[in-house]
Amino acid sequence: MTIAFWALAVLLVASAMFVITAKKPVHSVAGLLAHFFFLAITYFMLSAEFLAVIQLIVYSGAILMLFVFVIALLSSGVAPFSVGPDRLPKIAAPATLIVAVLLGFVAYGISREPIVLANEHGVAAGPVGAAGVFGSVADFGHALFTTNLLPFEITAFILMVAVIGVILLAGDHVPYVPTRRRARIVERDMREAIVRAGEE
Amino acid sequence: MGIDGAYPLLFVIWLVPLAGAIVNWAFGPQLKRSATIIGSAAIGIPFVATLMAWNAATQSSGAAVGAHQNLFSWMPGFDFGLLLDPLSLIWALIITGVGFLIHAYSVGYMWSDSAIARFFAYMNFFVFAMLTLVLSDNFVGLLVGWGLVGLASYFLIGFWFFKPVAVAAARKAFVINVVGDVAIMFAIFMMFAKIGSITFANVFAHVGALDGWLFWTCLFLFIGAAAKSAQIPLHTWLPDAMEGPTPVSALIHAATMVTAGVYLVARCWPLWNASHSAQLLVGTIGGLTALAGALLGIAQWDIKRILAYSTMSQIGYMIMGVGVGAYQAGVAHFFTHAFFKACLFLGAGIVIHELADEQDIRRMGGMRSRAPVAFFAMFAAVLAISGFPGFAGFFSKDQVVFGALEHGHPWLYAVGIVTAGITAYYMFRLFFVTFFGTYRGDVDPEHEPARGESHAPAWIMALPVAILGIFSVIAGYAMIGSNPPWSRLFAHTFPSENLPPVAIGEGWTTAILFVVMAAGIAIAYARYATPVALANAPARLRLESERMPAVLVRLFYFDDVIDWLFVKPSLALGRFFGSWFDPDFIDGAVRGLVTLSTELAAVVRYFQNGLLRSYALIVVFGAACFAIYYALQGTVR
Amino acid sequence: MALVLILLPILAGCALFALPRGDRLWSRVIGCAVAALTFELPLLVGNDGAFAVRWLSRPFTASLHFAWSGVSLWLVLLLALCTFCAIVATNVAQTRTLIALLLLLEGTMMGVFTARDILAFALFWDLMLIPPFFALVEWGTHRETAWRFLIYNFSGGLTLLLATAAFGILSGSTDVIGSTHQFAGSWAPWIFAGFAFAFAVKTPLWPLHTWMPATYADSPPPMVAVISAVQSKAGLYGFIVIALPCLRTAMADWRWLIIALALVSLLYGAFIALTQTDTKRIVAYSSLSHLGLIVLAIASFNPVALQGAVVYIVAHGLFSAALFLILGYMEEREETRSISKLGGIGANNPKLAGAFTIAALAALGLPGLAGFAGEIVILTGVFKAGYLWPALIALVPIVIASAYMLRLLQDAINGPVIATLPQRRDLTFAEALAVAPLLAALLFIGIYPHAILTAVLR
Amino acid sequence: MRPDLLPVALANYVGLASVIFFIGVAGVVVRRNPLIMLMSIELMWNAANLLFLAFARAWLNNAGHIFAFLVITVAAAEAAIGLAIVVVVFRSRANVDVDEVALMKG
Repeated sequence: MTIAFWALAVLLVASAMFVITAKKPVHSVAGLLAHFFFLAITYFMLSAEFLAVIQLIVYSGAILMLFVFVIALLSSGVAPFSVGPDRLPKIAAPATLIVAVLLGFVAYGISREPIVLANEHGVAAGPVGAAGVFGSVADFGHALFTTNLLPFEITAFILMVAVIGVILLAGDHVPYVPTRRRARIVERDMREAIVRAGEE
Repeated sequence: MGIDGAYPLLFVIWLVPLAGAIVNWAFGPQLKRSATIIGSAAIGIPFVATLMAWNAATQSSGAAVGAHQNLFSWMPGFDFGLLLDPLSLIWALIITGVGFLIHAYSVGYMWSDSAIARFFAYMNFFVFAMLTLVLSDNFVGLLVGWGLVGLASYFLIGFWFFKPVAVAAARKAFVINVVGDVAIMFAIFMMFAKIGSITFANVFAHVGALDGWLFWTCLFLFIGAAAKSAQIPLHTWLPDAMEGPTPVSALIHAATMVTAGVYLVARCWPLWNASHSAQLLVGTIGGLTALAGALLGIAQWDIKRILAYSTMSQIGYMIMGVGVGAYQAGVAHFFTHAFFKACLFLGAGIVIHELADEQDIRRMGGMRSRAPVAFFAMFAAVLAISGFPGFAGFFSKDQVVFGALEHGHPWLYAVGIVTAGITAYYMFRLFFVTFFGTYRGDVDPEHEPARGESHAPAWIMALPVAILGIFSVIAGYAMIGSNPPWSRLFAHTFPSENLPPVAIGEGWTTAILFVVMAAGIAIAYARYATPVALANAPARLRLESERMPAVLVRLFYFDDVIDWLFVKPSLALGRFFGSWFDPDFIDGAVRGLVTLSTELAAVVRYFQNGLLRSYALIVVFGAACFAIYYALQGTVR
Repeated sequence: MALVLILLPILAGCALFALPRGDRLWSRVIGCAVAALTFELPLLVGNDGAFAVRWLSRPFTASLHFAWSGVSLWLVLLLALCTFCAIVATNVAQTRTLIALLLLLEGTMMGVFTARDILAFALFWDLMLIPPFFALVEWGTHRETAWRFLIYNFSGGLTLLLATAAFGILSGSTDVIGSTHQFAGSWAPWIFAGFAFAFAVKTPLWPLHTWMPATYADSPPPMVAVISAVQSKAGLYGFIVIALPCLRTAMADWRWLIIALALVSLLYGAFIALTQTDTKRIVAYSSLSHLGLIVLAIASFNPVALQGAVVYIVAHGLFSAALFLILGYMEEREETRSISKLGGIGANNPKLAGAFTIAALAALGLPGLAGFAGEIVILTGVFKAGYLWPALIALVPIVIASAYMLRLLQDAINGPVIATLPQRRDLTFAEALAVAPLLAALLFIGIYPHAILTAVLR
Repeated sequence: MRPDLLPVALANYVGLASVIFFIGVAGVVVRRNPLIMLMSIELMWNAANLLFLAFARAWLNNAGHIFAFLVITVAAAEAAIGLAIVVVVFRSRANVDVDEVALMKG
């Protein structure tokens, strides 16, 4: 199991690196797919069977497909994804790296503290899938629909809001028309800018 | 009938001039020249009432003669009332009597001025204010009158408001008088704080309560008196005030208002009696003013300015009199001075009127034939002011000068005598240069005098002058004798004192004064009225004006020093505050705060660059800080 | 009934916006009627018109408690009178809007002057700053002035609110104006500092005055008449009804500072007024000087001086309103505010000159007019309280006042007629009507100031 | 393996999750392509999820599972809206460089 963990760890990091370094978004998507796949295996190893499956279905099946569709949609245009200079301060990348390393150490340090492995509220581990066994689908479902019913319902609400939001944002509605007043301001600003440019 | 206690005519005396002023002011445009009748009547009626009051007062037997009338409570602790006692009666008589004559004279003098109704409104208002001043039974009421006469004087000096010189003179007079007002105010604070009352009766009854503050109270009261009465060094407004119409100069700046300072000191005699240093101060200032006014009178060429300096000088006498403790002498000099000085001004007014507003005596001469009434009246008045025996000024001036010696001030006595000589010299100089010789100006004698389509009859100006001229001769006799009505009145004004006899008796003083005066007249005659001098008058006068010492021409530099000490620093300070300190320093500090916050905002703004990724970076950084904080806390624990 | 004083002008002001933009007649009629009503109401109603409901219970008790009595009554009357005169005098491009703003200003300031609860006081304090702001935005020449006015005064409002909150929490109730409640303790100096800052900005007191000259010079004349005449009194009113009774010990500890600042204001304003050339700025700086005198009176802790302060508050309100209205007339006629360009107006405009003369004379403290009554009683009290030198120094600005007021008066109306200056018509009936009540009141109070005190002392 | 024991020490999971998380952070900060930024955000969500699950396993408490589930839902919603925004921006500006979208500049 230790070997499996380290192998998965290497694969997870590698695929994640690929996601953020790939030139083309579609390659990133492929990397992310791989990443999710390895992650699902890790979840299995942590006895989270249901979530491992969800990970594959929801993330790999739904969300990544969405990414692919958007990429396809946008790639039909002619403009490149990135134009112009990178305006981020030069210090950004090294700063991120330093912070990342720092935090990594911190996190590692925190969790090296002895943690009491308690089993107060949980259930005993047992055969996969069976009720009353930690991480089983039945166990998860029981927790979800009894103790955590309200949060579960709220997720439904969140998703609905998201759907409405997406429709409002990307839906094909009447474009935003500036009021006359605003138009005047814009016009005045432009005129001033032209005058200023002329003076310079 | 005595006038002890309430006296209904008091309101007639006090308020009728105000009614006249209001009517003339409100309906001036409709009244036009009928305003002269209302205006004169508004002074004539109080004059008659005052005479009746005087008649009643002389018949009252008690020592304390006086009518008192409570009016209303102005503020808690500030109760207003009217008081008619011998002192205020003397002043009221002069104000209404001489005032009436001058009003009548003004009818002729101002006849062709389009704003004649306004003039009479102001004049009536002045009389009202002056009566408020002298009839008030408390210091605040006196101060109200004090301020209002200053206002009336301001209006009348600046009556011809289109003349910039007149406007400037009016402002100067007002501001210097406000200096006096606030000084009196401060004296009132002291009296209110120490005695708790502002009525004359209470204050004088508790002079002792002022203890250490007594001198300061007297000093501040006297600053007020000096500003109003043109005493050194607050006299500079008086000559400039001659920019007003001549009747104004006669009424306000000679007969009545400028003597308010004398009234104040005389009214507060219990205070001065209690403070010897205050007496010395007032007497010295009075003497110095008398001398300085006389010296400056020598150097002037403007007929009204000569009279202005002589007024200043004569008021110096009065102040010296009341200052040294010879109150009765000072008041007597006020009484006689009102007549002869008003006469001089009005006579000068006739001359000025005759010569189409010419005021320079170098361009006069030979006026004896052109203005005979003025000549005779002014001759009487000049003799009176010089103190010629038998004329009005003789009696009072003699009293004042001798009073100085009697109360132990030999130096002031000397000053008084010297000044009397100089007075005789410059008054006769004026008289000779104006009336003798030949005419040196260029106004056609056949020409109808002054700007005038229509004229008031000539007698309307001549008659008041003649009456005043007569009084310049006879007024002095009111003070002699043991029991005529007049002297009874004077006798009740102040308590008599038994003073030790002095080295030089009164007879000797009279003699010395006569000699000095005769010398003054003789010099004036030698310089201006000998046949030779008259023949070469233009050249001699020109030579004299060229050789006049600068110190006299520049009026002892009083104006320059005041300008240099007060006016210029104030303006400089104002400019410094207004154009640098306020906008740049104080407001600069405020704007500095604004700049500071703008700068701080600019720093923050650097992070607010709109780049999504930089915001993400900042979030990460913040998260890192938190994480590190908790991690360190963890390790410490 | 006090609620009517507040709500009636506010509602009427809002209602005026329903009138067409160019309306002149009806907005004036309604405005005058409302102002006249608010003037009459306290006189007709015999009692103090108290109105009170509980507003807050925690963290401290506060009430919507309004009433007029004592000093309040005079400020209410002064406010109503000045508003009336300002509305009569209003003659600008958008008369309706300005009158509406004046009514809103009146209503909010009624709230300040009738509030019996410090929290309500603070609320209306901030509200009363808004109408002048809009007036400055609409009619001022510099937008900056409006913001300066607002920010400066709101920062005062902020400290006022903080001090109010601290006061409420520490003493349990803010419903204390007019009661004998006193607050002392280690926080008292800080609370007092918060109140004093707000009041000093509004009055204004040196060195917090720099918002004032520009504001006064830039506002439309009717608005500045009300601001200078009445709104500036809110600070003094605050000192009298909040700081003096409720935080007596704290104020007593700080009184030397306040007296020093008051004296500096007195002299400083007077000296600057001596050299300014803008007519409105002269009067603005003279206000700085005159109001310093009132602060001096309050800080002297003397009942006589306090009586004088009330008289002078009313007097200053009357003459500064009259002066600003008259300067507005002159500016409107001659199209300049520079005294070097004015002159000889008196020759053709006797009514204008007469009104100006009376107002200016009242301002320079002529005996017989209201200003003198206030000045002499204040300084008598200050001297009686033992402040020899402050009383003596405070006399100097009176002399300077006569110099700068006469300079203003004479340069404008006296002297030769300036050829290039258009000599326009004399005051119209409405214009004269606007200043006549102010001048009449000045004369009345000058002759019989006791009338004010009988109400205050009751 | 005993069911209450982790396959490897918990610290290793924490380290792994933080490495993945910071790879995600770096992606957001460094890349200018909004799609890849969104994917990086997904990486971060997942790193968090991994921690939830690891701790749930360590303490044998399935509350972590519930949280992970909620995170996935929220992530889905976020992805949907994020992509919608990308589409809208692309429509109006014809390119999707996030540096060009700087209207929030103060």
